[in-house]
Amino acid sequence: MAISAPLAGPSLPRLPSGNPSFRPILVANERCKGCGLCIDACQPGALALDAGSVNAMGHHPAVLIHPEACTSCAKCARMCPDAAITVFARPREA
Amino acid sequence: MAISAPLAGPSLPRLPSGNPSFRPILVANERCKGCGLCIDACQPGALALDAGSVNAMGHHPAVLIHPEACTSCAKCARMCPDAAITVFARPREA
Amino acid sequence: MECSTIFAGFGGQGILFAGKVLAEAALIEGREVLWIPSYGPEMRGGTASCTVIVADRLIGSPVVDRADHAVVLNPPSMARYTPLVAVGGLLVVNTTLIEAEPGRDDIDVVAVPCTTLARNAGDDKLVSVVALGALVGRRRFVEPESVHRALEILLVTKKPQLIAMDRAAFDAGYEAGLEPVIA
Amino acid sequence: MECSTIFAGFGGQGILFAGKVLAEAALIEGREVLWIPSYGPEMRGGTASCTVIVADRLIGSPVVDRADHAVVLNPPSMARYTPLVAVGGLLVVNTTLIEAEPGRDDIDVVAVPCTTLARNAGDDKLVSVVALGALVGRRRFVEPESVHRALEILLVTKKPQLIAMDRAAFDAGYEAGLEPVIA
Amino acid sequence: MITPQAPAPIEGRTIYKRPALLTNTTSYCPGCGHGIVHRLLAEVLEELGVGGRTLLVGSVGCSVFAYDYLRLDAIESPHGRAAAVATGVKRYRPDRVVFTYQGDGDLAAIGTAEIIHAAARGERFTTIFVNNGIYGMTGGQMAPTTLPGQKTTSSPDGRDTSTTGYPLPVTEMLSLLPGVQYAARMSVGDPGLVGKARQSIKRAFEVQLEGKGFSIVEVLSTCPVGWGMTPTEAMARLRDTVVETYPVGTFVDRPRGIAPRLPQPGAPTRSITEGF
Amino acid sequence: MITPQAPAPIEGRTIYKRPALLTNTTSYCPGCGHGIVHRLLAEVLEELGVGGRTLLVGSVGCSVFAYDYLRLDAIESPHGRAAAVATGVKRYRPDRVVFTYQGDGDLAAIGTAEIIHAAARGERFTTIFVNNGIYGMTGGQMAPTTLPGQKTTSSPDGRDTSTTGYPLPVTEMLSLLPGVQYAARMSVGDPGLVGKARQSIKRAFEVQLEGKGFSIVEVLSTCPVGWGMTPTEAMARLRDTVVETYPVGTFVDRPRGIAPRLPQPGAPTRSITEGF
Amino acid sequence: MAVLARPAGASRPHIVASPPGTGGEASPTPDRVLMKGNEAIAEAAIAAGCDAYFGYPITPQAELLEWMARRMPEEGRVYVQAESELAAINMALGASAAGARVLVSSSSPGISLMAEAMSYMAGSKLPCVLVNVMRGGPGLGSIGAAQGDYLQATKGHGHGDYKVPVLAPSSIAEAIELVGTAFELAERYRTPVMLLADGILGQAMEPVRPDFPTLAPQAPDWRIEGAEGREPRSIRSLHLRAEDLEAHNLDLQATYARITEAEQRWAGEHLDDAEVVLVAYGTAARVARTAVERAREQGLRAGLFRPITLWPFPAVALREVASHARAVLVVEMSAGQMVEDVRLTLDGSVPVLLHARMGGSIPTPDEVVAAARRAWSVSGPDEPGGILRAPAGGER
Amino acid sequence: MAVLARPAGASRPHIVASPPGTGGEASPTPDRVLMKGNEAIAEAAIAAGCDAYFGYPITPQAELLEWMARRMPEEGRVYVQAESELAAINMALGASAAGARVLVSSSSPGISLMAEAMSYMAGSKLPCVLVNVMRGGPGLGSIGAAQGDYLQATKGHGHGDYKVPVLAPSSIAEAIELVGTAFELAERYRTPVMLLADGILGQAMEPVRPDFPTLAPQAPDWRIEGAEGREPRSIRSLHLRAEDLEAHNLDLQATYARITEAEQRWAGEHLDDAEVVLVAYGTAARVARTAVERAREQGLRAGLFRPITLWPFPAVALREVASHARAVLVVEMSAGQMVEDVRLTLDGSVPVLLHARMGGSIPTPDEVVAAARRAWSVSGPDEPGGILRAPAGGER
Ligand SMILES: Cc1ncc(C[n+]2csc(CCOP(=O)(O)OP(=O)(O)O)c2C)c(N)n1
Ligand SMILES: Cc1ncc(C[n+]2csc(CCOP(=O)(O)OP(=O)(O)O)c2C)c(N)n1
Ligand code: SF4
Ligand code: SF4
Ligand code: SF4
Ligand code: SF4
Repeated sequence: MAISAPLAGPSLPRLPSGNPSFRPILVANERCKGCGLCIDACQPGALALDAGSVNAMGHHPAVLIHPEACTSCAKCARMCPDAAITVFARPREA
Repeated sequence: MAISAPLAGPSLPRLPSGNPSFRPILVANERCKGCGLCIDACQPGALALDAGSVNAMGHHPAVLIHPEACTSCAKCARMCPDAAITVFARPREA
Repeated sequence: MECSTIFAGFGGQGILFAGKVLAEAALIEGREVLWIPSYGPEMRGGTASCTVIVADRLIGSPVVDRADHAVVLNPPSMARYTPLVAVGGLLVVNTTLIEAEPGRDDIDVVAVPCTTLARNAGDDKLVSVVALGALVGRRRFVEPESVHRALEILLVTKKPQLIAMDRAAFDAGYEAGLEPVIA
Repeated sequence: MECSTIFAGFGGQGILFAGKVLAEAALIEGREVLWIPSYGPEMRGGTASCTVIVADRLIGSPVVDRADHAVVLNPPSMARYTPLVAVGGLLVVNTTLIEAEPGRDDIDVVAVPCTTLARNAGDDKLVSVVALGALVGRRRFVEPESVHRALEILLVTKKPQLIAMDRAAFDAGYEAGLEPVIA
Repeated sequence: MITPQAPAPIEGRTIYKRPALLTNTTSYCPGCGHGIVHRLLAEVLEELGVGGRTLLVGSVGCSVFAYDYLRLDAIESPHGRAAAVATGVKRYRPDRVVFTYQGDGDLAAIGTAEIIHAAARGERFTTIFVNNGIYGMTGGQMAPTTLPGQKTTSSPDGRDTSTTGYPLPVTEMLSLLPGVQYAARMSVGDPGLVGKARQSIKRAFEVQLEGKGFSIVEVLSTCPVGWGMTPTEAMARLRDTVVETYPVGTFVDRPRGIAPRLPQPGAPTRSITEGF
Repeated sequence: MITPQAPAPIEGRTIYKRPALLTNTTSYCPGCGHGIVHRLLAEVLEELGVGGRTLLVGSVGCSVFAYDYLRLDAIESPHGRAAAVATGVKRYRPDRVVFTYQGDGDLAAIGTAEIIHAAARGERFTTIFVNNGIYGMTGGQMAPTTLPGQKTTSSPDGRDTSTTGYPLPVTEMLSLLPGVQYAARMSVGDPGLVGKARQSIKRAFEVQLEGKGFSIVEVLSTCPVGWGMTPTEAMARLRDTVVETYPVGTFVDRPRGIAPRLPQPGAPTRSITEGF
Repeated sequence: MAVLARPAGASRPHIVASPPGTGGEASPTPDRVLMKGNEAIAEAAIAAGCDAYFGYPITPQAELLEWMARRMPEEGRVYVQAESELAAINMALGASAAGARVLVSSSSPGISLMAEAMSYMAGSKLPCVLVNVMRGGPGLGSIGAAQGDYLQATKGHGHGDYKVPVLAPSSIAEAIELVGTAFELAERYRTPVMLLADGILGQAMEPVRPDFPTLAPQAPDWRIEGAEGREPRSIRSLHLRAEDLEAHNLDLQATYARITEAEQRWAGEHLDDAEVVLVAYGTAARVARTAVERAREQGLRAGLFRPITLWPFPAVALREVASHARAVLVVEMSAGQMVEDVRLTLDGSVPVLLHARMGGSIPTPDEVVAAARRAWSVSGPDEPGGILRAPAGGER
Repeated sequence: MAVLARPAGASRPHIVASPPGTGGEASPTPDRVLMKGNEAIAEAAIAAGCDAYFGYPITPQAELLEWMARRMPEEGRVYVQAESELAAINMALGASAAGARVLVSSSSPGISLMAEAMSYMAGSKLPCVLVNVMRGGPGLGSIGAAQGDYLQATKGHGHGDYKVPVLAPSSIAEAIELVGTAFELAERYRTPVMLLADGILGQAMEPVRPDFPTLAPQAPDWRIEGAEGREPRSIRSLHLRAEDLEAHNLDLQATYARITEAEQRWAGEHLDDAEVVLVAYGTAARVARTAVERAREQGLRAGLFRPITLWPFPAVALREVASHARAVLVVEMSAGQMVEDVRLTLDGSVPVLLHARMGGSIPTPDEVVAAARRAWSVSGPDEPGGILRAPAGGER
């Protein structure tokens, strides 16, 4: 199934490792089935599937590629069939 | 069941035997269950149940007691659940 | 002692009720009893019957291949049940509706105009109770008093006003049953 | 000769298809063959497997208690099916997704980065066909030509455009399977 | 004492006589509405001249013996399954006239799924649904169609709507289905209503003959025995009381443009994002 | 090559997290609407604080494993019989919150009679009816709810209305029954609709808690695998196409005075005597 | 202690043991009342603490439903007239899962419709008592008393490997007693139990004592009631993995073995010196009982072996009883069903003959006596297994 | 002559006889095609002139319905996906009464729902072929291959005294052949017939010849089509009077006797010198076949007796075969069902042992060999009837 979900492909920007900036979304990798509904729901386009990784179920999990763009609207979480997404509010000082 | 149907009772006028006058209704005795629906349907009240006779099914059959009153409207036949009634038109010369 | 009675006639003639009365009477006398009705669609089209077995010990077979008594209240019933009566058994015939002869000389026949007696007693429906009276009158295998008690027990809650009427009907039949009638 | 092959991996890895290809190839060679898939809700939750038995005479038992070959394309499959491989049997491991060691020295192991080869061939889904290639490369129990024909027969009506791609994937696996790879 | 009524000399033309498709005397209780409906069926099929190619799909109820009373080829169905049986018959013999004859216990209780799906598929047969509001054959138990408060052998204190619900509006529900080409509710409560019912039954068969789709006539009927009434009392109740719960008339006649509109949602349907 | 995504330092309050009533990862296909409905149920029961006394009456369909995903006592039902099973449960334990979770194959096909009669009796439980217009579990066959022309494994050329009829308007039919206190059709087509569905499910349980009668929420959902689409394509179809056949909204909320009126006969109902 | 609607004087302690032949005992005590079998079964269930009843009308069982329609609400218990037998048995499944003591009743065609749910209940280990007041079959058949559902009840009703205990009363008094037994077995072994009666038992009236056996109320610890403060629980028959389903089946089989070990019931009469052993249950057993008496009057040493549990079949006792018999005659109101269990039990050790009437016909005592004579005169079986078959009805 | 969708070269005349062990025959001819069991059964029915198909989706049978959904309309024949199994079987009842050659298919739980209608069809003498692709039970059970519905199919499915012929293929090629046989039997004897397959037969692919057996079209003279110019006719199972229903039952029983006489089918292998006779059908028989070979390799003289008709059970042949055997081992994918018929057949003349796996578990050849060894070493039965029971799974 993972294959039938939109693949961001190898060209997908890798996460800046150890990025210090605040990240309003936490995706539970082991629950994610890479269906892409969260990506579709995200107007600012902050999410993508990570073609570079495969979880224990064989899916490419969703990943937050533009933390700065995320408005914490929680639409992704609302659409997630696997309740894999936790959403946090941006702290005042950001 | 026959008992639960309205009984005309012993006071019921007997048919004038060998009555020559025209009789627009013929009740098939062996089919009649004495339910009385025809009697109910007959506005002129030309019909009654014959408490004096019991057919092979144990019912008191309907009988035309006032041939002269019958208008051949066929309402009795239309209500009869056992298709026991045949209706004839009054001949011109009557 | 084990003796079987078949009641048969039109629906509406109170066949099942008469059987229950007999069964209740036997029970009052502390006997064993089994009451088996005809049921379901058989009842439509207007024939009803029931079998009552009264005994002094456990009752085995519910099927009666030889009936000690048969009470027939209409022509079809007579045709059907007369052959089942055991030799020396009793046949109660409702002569109001049955003109034919039973045509058996190896059984005892009680001919009673049950429907007429019933109508005189106030209701055609009492015909079976009348017949039961004739049966008990001729073969006193239960006591008339037990039948009177039975009628009370069965009617007291629902239709107490009928008790007297039913007892009268029973008595009328009982009288008619006492002395032989030329069938 | 009767030999059994188990294919196992994620749903979406083309497991059932690879089994059909092998079965069709065997049929082309006039052999007896039996293909048994996993089916129904088992498939949900993303694991798929199938068993293919190829023989030169009537095939009896459909259950494989000792597999001659097992092709495992993901970690759970390796864990589950490695023990079933008969002594001297062959295990094809997809090293792209499986890092663990099979941990058996009484069987022949072919370690091939099937998913990588598949993606190079143009589609992750080809992973099973690559693995089939490796299997046939190492144990030539059907002819590669038969597999090429089989791919044509299976794809020609619905997806003719894929035939070349699949053949290439098979060949890539076949090459990888030819000479032993240090597992 | 039995004195058969001597047939009198007959003059004048015959206005009404028993239809030839009607045969043996029925075993129905005196005054039972089934007899009237049987008669109407015989009259209509005769009038349409299709009796010889009509197949009766019977049901289980007092009408189970209908094959003894109507001169038609007939097939018996398990209780409630007549609509499925008729589907099998009509699909294989679309050239035949096929109808089911079902009581309300049969159709509205155990047979609910079968009638709804036959109707939804638009099966091209006709259903004659005789609703007497009770299980007659088995001794007068409550049916889904029984009126609130009505006493039956299985609702001794009268139907309690708080535990058994309200009469099931079968024809209303079926009338929502596009596959239903004709749906009407009629009554045998008086000679006029009987005439109307006859017209409706005829129309239902016409719709079938046009190959349009499913047609059904619900006929409100009586069960004097089950209702504990005389036949005439039962007819009075049918006219005066039953009709208040079950309005009579034509609900659907699509070929003639009669059809109700579907219930619509009463609340806003626009997509909202607040209130999460 | 598997590179697990490192959890980042977490700041700020939590806006949304998985409800505690939701447990194991489901075995549903990626993007399956069942997951969303499960989540909403968990959220609503948690919000109402009744999870500990709620009984799930499962059905047979892809959701058959729901007891593995929701922290609720559960009973399995034979295919289509959940409404009867729930009737037995709720009648014996009126003090418990009882709901059935059924797919459209389960409820709208084999389970038609059971749902209609439970609703007609006004059984005091809630039904969550997940309508994805197809038999998912068995491999994507046509259901009574499948859209006209839709290709499925048992309608390879698309659903042919001339032989299989039109989509069954289950909620519309149920809304005609007085026993139904609340009936709505919702969708999981976008975040807003999901929010709305959540409100509706909550309302349905409130109606049950008030002991009013039967409540049902039909949730239009997706079966990406059965529809042969990606999850996102399936959602688009749900939003754009499916809703045209299945209007979304509240059909019945009797406590709040929302209810459709019964279809009325379109033809004269007066008793006529001519035309015999 | 349940008291009947109709007052019936002082009550006596319940007699548990029922004399052979019939379950009733002759007693001149006036405190008995006449009851219809269907009504007695219903009232007995109420006395036994039945919490919920689900049913659907069908002849010859209708009075059972009607009795419950009046009495269960009086008792403040659950009564639902379902829209079908299918719904009734599934309501029972639900109520049972919630911990209720449940009764369901129907007759042959309606019982057939319950096959799937019975299999589910067995697989889900849900107790329930199902009464089948058998009528003539196959199909719509007739409403007469018959025994054509023996194999269905004891072997093949629903799909999959399961069994349900089947109890067969032969009198109304015994039916009352067995209703209590049925609930006990159902709860002890967590299984559906079937009470197999017939149209005569259901429709007839016999005197019975108005004080019916009572059972203690129950609240099974496995029932579903909400997972408050504990792990959730699911009652189900689904076990997708073959290993799990086989383990589950072995668990069920172990229970069936325990039942077979502990619960075989039967009654006998004149067996000590019986040369011809008549094997019959229910109404057929009453006919056989009269036949045994008539046979003995005629000098034929016949005896009656009456299985009360049809499953488990009382094999141990029958083997013992038949070991010193010359022949065994099975009397059935079916075409030859129980005879299979008799043959499986005796395994060719004694000739087994069959007297079968079917389709609502009931054998007469005399024809059974005749069959017993023939059985006696049979030196050995005329075909392996020793089933004698006559061309037409009756003797087969 | 039916030709498959996928072209498959020149066709060969159909081989009627199927070699023992499996119904297929090894053949290097290139004109075979790979087919899934479910699809092969469906196509075989079409070739056999099936006029109407009614079904409902269920695993592991779904592909049969799906194949029909495509092919029947292509052939201009009747196809209906019913709203339930109950509806499907009743549609079949109607179509059959109208004279159609009808196929219905489902799997265990769905088959249970057909019990009432099957009884009606038997009682109404209506031909129909019902395919049961068995899965694990009881209840929802699993979707794995199992044989837990043997007793249901052969003895107790619906109510009343009736039987239906039951055919059990053990390969896809044989399934194709038996579909034709099933229609022949159904029409010759005016009875429903069951084809008893399992999840493996339904889901597996094997090579088959694309030319399937064909049957002549029919137009039975008893069918209903309208009473034009003749007396009306009614097809029914209702016979209210006991005399009539018994006569009807005797008529049915006479037919069953004729079928039992004429239609027992079986296949055997290595039976001439077999000391241990393995009795198994369907998929279990294929395992047994491999076990027989392995046993012989190990010097144990085993043989395979494979019933093809489960009812009528091939008793005559088995009695003959077992007469010179040391022991009989029944191998089932159920808890001990067919073993009853084996014991009824052998009547204690030979020890009968059982190797049973259930709930979707399939025995392995090696465990069967081990069981056969044990059977050999058993001097005699350890209990009457000689069923050896081991505590846990497998050997029982
Ligand atoms: C499966 C099954 N369940 C129940 C019955 C018993 N039964 C016979 S007729 C009938 C219903 C009769 O009521 P209805 O359909 O309203 O017809 P009516 O007799 O009132 O005309 C029932 C429940 C049956 N024959 N089969
Ligand atoms: C009696 C019976 N018939 C058929 C089946 C097979 N079956 C399992 S699930 C299912 C229907 C699934 O469709 P749906 O209810 O729409 O749920 P979904 O899987 O789409 O969520 C069917 C027919 C069964 N288990 N039992
Ligand atoms: S919606 Fe959920 S499951 Fe789907 S990709 Fe996003 S996080 Fe993963
Ligand atoms: S025809 Fe009319 S008037 Fe004459 S008897 Fe009948 S109802 Fe009365
Ligand atoms: S019981 Fe009712 S429906 Fe049945 S025949 Fe009698 S009156 Fe008519
Ligand atoms: S098959 Fe369809 S309904 Fe079932 S889990 Fe997959 S997507 Fe969901």
